Amino acid sequence: MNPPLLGIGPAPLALAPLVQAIAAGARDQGAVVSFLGLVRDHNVGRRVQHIVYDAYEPLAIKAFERIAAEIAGRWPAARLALHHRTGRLEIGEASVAIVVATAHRAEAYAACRYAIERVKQIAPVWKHEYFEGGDVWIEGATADPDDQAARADAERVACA
Amino acid sequence: MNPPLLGIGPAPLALAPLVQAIAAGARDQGAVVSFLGLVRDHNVGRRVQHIVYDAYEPLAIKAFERIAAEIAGRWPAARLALHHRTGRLEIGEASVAIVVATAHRAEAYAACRYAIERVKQIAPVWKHEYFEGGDVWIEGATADPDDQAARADAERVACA
Amino acid sequence: MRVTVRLFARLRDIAGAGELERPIAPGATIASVWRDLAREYPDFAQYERSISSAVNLDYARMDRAIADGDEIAFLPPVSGG
Amino acid sequence: MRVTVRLFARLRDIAGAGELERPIAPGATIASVWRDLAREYPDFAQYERSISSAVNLDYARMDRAIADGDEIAFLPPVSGG
Repeated sequence: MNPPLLGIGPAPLALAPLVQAIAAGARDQGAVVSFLGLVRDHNVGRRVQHIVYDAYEPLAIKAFERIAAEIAGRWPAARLALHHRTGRLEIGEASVAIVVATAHRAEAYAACRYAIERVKQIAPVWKHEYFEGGDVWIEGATADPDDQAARADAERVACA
Repeated sequence: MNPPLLGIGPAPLALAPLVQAIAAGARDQGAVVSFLGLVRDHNVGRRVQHIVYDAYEPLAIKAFERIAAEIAGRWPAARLALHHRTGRLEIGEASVAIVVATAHRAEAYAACRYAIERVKQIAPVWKHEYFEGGDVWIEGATADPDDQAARADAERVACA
Repeated sequence: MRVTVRLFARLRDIAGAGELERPIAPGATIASVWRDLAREYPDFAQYERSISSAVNLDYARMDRAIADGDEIAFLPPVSGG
Repeated sequence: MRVTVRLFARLRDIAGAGELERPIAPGATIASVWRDLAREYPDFAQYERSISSAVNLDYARMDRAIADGDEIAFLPPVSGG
């Protein structure tokens, strides 16, 4: 059985089931581009020990649905799988996995990049970084799905 | 045991072992971008039935080594795995798998895209397309690794 | 009338709870709930300009009117990915 | 003096073989081997301007001198990926 295309939760992430979910049986898709975000052992000069991800899970799923709808509007034939992990992650573990399939590679790269940019802008997910000497909540973007400037930024980065 | 980072041969491709090969134990890499090329059921109006890939395998490995060296020159911290399949592939099967890991995502997307562009330019691999009503050898680029204009094209597409 | 307030990340740490029940008056908005909380938890003040909010699992503006039983969420700047 | 010639894709189909042994004269280049083959297989002519060549597993220009025992490969335009 294939996993749901959009997901968030504590289970470790793996690309293979997501690739299977969107590309199995695909006959007209020639390109699959995937992104994995991994926990790094350092961040702005701090030695990171592990990360705990907090999320407002049901709103995150709705944000992922919104991202999927935006991608469907911009790249109509694209198929998307997008999963984010929550809870404690060790160095090297994957926090987010995104897989996009399209007919041609330019669109797959662009849509996959767009997806991760939008996750970072609007997904209600927070990184609690535990580093040598302390811990800190990372605070990035003020989430506003209707902020058209942010959305244009994501599209610009993805489609440059 | 991890697979070699560069490979060509008839075995079916899978992303997971390649991701494992370049990202396992990685502590400073935050982004992994992967590309899979799949056999599509149509091409310029022809209904494709299957593809047979021919390759000059030892020269292909050297071409992949060259691509890896170019990527190491342009994105010094990037790690690359690149495998191409040969022989008969059915619709939906993967012909090429590329995985790139870097510290940050922009570089991972760029280096992964660069790799596939260069594969298409200089890898001694040929697609024999069997379609409804006939078959044809697909002929794309005259392979010339020293063609700086082609290389610049690949870099422009990757880093736009 | 009461609403459920959901707090995340550092807002949860400041409040010491991820879920609160609070009474609301007629005409309450997300902003009025926030102002009440900011009186209760002075450290919330620093998020005045950077929080996002949601009502019943939809992002919503601060001037949005709320009703009995709503779930209001306050979201510090996000950092997923 | 002899060289091994490797042919791929449509060139192999035209020649009916992927590997040939051919004699070479002193001063032979990749280009002279190609010209000999093009006399033998007239359909090679259409690839005159689009082939690439390699000697002993390195891409090489057509004017490259070759030696006894070399492996010369002729590569039609590639289409991997």
